[in-house]
Amino acid sequence: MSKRTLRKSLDYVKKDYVETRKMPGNWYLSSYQYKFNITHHQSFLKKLKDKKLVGNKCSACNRVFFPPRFVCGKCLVKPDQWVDLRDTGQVSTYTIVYLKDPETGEVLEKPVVMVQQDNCDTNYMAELQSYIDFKDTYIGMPIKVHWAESTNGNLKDIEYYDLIEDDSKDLDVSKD
Amino acid sequence: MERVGIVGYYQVKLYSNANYGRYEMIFEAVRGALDSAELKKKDITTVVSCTNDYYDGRTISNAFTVEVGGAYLEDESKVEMDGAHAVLYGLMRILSGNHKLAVIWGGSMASCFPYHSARLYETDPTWERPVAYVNDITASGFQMRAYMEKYNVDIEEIAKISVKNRKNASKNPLALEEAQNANLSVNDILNSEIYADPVRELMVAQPCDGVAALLLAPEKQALKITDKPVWITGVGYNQETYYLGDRDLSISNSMELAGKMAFDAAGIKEPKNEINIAELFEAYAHEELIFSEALGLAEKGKGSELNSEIDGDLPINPSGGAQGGNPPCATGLIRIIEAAKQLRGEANGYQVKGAKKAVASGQIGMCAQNNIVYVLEGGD
Amino acid sequence: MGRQVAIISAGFSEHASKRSDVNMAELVNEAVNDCLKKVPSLSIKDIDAYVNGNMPAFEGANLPELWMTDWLGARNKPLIRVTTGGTTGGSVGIAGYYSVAAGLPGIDTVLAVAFEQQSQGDTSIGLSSVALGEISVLNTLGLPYEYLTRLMSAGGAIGLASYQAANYMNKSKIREEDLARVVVQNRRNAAKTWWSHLKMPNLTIEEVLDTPYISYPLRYGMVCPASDGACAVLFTTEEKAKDLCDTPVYVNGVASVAHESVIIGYDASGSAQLDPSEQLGAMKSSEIAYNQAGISFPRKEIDYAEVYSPFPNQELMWVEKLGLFEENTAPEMYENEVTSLNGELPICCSGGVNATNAIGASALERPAVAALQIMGKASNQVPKTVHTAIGHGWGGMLNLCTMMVLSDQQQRKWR
Amino acid sequence: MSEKIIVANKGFVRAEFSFWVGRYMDKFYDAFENKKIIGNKCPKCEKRFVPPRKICGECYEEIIFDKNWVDLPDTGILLNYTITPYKVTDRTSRKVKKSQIIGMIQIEGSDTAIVYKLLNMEPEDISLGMKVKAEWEEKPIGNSADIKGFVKI
Repeated sequence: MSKRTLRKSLDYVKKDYVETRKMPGNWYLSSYQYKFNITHHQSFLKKLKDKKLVGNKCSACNRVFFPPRFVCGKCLVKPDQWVDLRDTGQVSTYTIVYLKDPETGEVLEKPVVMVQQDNCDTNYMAELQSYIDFKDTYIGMPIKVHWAESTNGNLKDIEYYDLIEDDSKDLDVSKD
Repeated sequence: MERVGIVGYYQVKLYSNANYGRYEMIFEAVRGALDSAELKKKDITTVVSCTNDYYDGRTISNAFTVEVGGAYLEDESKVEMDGAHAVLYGLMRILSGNHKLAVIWGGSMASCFPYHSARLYETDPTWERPVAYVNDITASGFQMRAYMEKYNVDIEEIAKISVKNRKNASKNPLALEEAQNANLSVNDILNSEIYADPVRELMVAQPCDGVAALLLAPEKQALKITDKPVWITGVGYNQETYYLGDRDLSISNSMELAGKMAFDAAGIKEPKNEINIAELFEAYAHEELIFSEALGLAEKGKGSELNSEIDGDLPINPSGGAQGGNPPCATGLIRIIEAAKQLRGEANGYQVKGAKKAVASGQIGMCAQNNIVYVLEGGD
Repeated sequence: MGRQVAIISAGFSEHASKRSDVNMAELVNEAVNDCLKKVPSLSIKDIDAYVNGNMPAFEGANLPELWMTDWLGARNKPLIRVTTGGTTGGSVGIAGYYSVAAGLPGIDTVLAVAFEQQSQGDTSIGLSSVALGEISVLNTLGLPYEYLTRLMSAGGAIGLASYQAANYMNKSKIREEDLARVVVQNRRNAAKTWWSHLKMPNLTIEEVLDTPYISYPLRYGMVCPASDGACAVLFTTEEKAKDLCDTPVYVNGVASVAHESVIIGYDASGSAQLDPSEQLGAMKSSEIAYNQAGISFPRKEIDYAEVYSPFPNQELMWVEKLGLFEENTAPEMYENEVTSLNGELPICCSGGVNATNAIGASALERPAVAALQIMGKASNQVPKTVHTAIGHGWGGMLNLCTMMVLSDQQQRKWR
Repeated sequence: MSEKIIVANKGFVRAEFSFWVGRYMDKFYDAFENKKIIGNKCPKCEKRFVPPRKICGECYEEIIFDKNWVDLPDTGILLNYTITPYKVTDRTSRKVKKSQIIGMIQIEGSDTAIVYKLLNMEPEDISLGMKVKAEWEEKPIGNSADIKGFVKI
C-alpha cells in the first residue's frame, strides 16, 4: 500500500447544479431540556462512594445490568434485585478515535472502549490507562477498575481501567 | 371493513411540568395498558409509537424508547403526527392479518421544549419561516375571525364552548390541573388576555406533559381478551393544502372528507342522529364548532345551537377535550381512549348515559390541516 | 383479513452532494414524476393515499409533508408520516404495504415517498443529537463534558460502524483489502446508475486504501457520502397491478424488528447488545419476513439482494446475517465475484448506500431497486432473470432493521 | 422507595440550516430586490400564485419555469387579520408589550394570500376588504423581509 500520497478523498463524476438563494434556519437545542428519573442510580452511586460495584438484576430473565437500568426491556418489568459485582471486567468492543490535539495539531490515536464487568450482561463506555497503545487493545482483554483516590459518589470514581496479565492471549483458540 | 377491538388503554395524568422522567412516563403508559387487559409482554406482536423529533429534542426519538415501549425484538415503527394517526397505522397492521396485538403509545413533554418554535418549524422554510408572521398562534386568529365573519357567530357563543370544556375537565381526574375550572363564566373567558385576536388565552388548549397507550386486537382475539371490547368500525383521514390563502378557514375541508370516509366505512347515514357522543381534538374553542359542523353533527354556522353538554342531546368532549390538556403527539390518542371509556361505561364522574356510538378525532398542522376521525361502537 | 399487495413502479430524483437548484418540495416532486412516468395509464388522481417520511433533524423542517402537500399531489387526500431514523425509507415502504394490505374502503393505490436534503442541514449535529439527552445524564452522574464530547465524536454513524467493524473483523479475520473490494464493486456499479451520487467507473482497491483512517478500521475512501435525493414507490392491489404493469412485483414479506440500542442504553444505562455485529434484530426481521414469504432456504431462493451498507464491513456482515451466505464466507464471495453484476447472487447493483446515501430515502431505495430488477427496468439491470429479491435497511443506534421480500410470484399463502 | 429524583438537563448544541429556495423562489426574490412582486400562472386553470409554485395544487399541472410568469402590483386587499402580543422565533416565543397586527393580504391579480404585518394602523380603522399597499425596505436584499409590511391606501 502506497503511503506517499494518502489522498483525503476520492474524486468522482460530478454534475453541478445552479445555486439558488439560501434561507437561514436554526434548531436551538440549548432551549430544550431532557428529564430523567435517576432514582435507581442513587444506591449505585452510594456504593461507588465506598469503592464497591453493584448492578441491578431482573429476576424474570436473570440479566444483570451495570450501570443499573430502570426497566428490563426483555420482560417489560422493573429490575428488583441488587447484585454485588467484582471489579474485574473485559473489553467487549473498542474503536480508535483520531483526535487532532488543538495545541500541537498532530493526530492523537486514542482507543475508546466498551467495558463489560464480570457476570454482567451489559457493557458501557469507559477509559483505559492512558499509556495503553491502541495496537494492544483486543476484544476480550481482561481489565480491572482503577479507583480514584477520593471517591465522591459519581461515575468518575472509576478513574480508568488497568490492564491485567492475560496468559491465555498466546493460546491460539480459534481453529483454522 | 372488519371490526378491530380496543382491548386496553392507559393515560398518565397530565401535568404542566411533570415530575417524571421521559422513559418513566412511557413505561407507565405501556405497562398500564397491558395490565388493564391482563396481558404480558410476550403477547405483543407489534408496537407503533408516536413521538416527534422536534418535540423530544432528539434526532431519532424512537431509538431509545424501544425497551420502555415494549418493542424489544418486536415489529416496531413510529408515526410522527398525532397519536390518532399512530392508532391508524396500528389498525392497518391488524387489518393486514400479520399481527394479533398492537400496542400504540404516543406523547411528549411540552415542559421540555419551546412549543411554538417547534410548531414554527412546520412552516414553509423558503418563504414564511424567516419572518415568522405565520405560526400556530396567528393561524388560530385567522381561523376564528374567518369563522365568525362567515357565519356571524358572536364571540360569546364560542366562549361558551370553553366554559363547557373546562367545567367537564374539572370532573376528569386525569385532566390538567390548570385547565380544570368548574365555575368559569363567559365574561371570564372574554376578559382573559388576548392570545391572537379574537382568540383569548382561555380558549386555547394548553400544551402539557402526557403519554397515553392503547391496545388493538382483531375481532377473534379481542373477544378472548376482554368481554367489553370497543370496536373501531370506521376510520377516515385527510389532508388539505398548506397555504392559508388557498383554504377557506371558516370550514374544515379535510374534516368533512375524513368524516365522509369514516361514516361510509361504518355504514352511518345520519351522523346527527346515530352518533351519541363525540370526543374532538379542538386545539381552540372555535375548532369544536367548525369540526362538529364539518362532521354533520350540526348545520354550517349553527354549531353553537347544539346542546353539547354532558346531559345534552349530543355531548361533545365530556372529558374536557384538548382544552383539558393538550400533550403534543398524545391528544388525539387520548380522545380515542376517552370515547372508549364512555362506551365501556368507565368514565366515572363524567359518564354519558346510554352511549352506543362515538366519534373521536385527531389533527395536526396549521388550522387543522390534516384531520383523522374514528367511529367507535360497542362497549357493554 | 388483509390482501396481496404489489409494487408497480419506483422513481428516483438525481442524487448529489448539493441539490442547490431545488427546495425540498421540488426534489420530492422529481421522484414522484419519475415514478408516475413509468405507469402511463395511471394519473395522479388515481392515487388514493400517501405515506411520507424523512429524517427531520437533517433538514430543519418539522413535518415537511404539510408544506409539500401540493408538490406531492396530495391535496385533499389521506396522508400519514412515518419516520424511524435511518430506516425511515424502509418504514415508509412497509407503511405503504400495510396501507394497501389493510383494505380500508377507498384505499387501493398508495404512493410511498421518502427523501433527504442533507446539504441544508448539519449532519454531525443531526447524528450526535441522537444520543444528546442520554449523554447529558452521564454528565449528571459525574462524567466531565470534555470526555463526553470525545465520546460523541466516537458516536455518530461512523463511530457505531467502526465498533461493528472491529467486532466483525475480530470474528471473521478479514483484511482491509476485503473492505476496499466491496467499496470498489459498489462504486463501479454506481457509475452505471443514472441517479447515484459517487460514480467512480475505474476505482481501484489501492486508491481506497490510500486514504487515511477516520476511525479504525474505516478509511475516508470507504465511507458513504451525504447526499440529497428522494425516492417514490407505488403500491397497489393485486387486481389493479395486473393491468397497470406487465410484471407486478408482489410484496410477500415485511418486518421491522427493533432491538436494544448499542453503546449507550436509555437513561445512561449500559447496552445489552454486547456485540454490535451480532444483530439479533436483523436476524429476527429476516426470519419473520422469510416466514411470511414462505422462504426456507434464503441462500437458494433469493436471486438478488439490496442491503443497506453505508460502510463496507456492514455489507459483508449483513449478507451473512440475512442468511444469504455462510458465516465468515462473505469476503470470499466478493473475491470470486459471486456478488458482482453477472454473478450468481448479485448484491447492490445500484451502487448501494456506499455510493448514494440520502439517509431518509436510502432504506426505500433498496426495495425500490430490488423491485425494478425483478421488473427488468432497473438502470443497472442484472443479466439473469430475478424472481425473488430482498430490500433491507438498518438505522437508529444499530438497533432498528427493516426487511422486505419481493417476488414475481404471489405469496404461497394467497395462491 | 426513596423519594423520586428527577433531573432536567439543558441541551448544549445548536444546529444551523440553510434552506435552498429553488429556482422559482429565486426568481421571485430577484424581483423583490428591485421592489417588484411577480407570480406565475397555471396554464390549465389560469390560477395565479404569489409566491410562484412549480405545481398547481388543483390540477397537478407543472408550471414550466421559463413560461407563465406574471407581473403584479404591490397593492392588494385585506382578507383577514389578527392582533397578537406573541413574537415567535426559531429559539423561543415570548409575549411583548406592544401587540403587532398581522394581516392576510391578497395581491391584486393573484388567487392566493400572503401574510405580513400591517403598519401604522389602529385596530379600529381596520376593515376586511380594505385596500393596502406594500412598504418596502430602502435596500431590499432578496428575502421575505424586504417588505416591511402593508399600509392603508
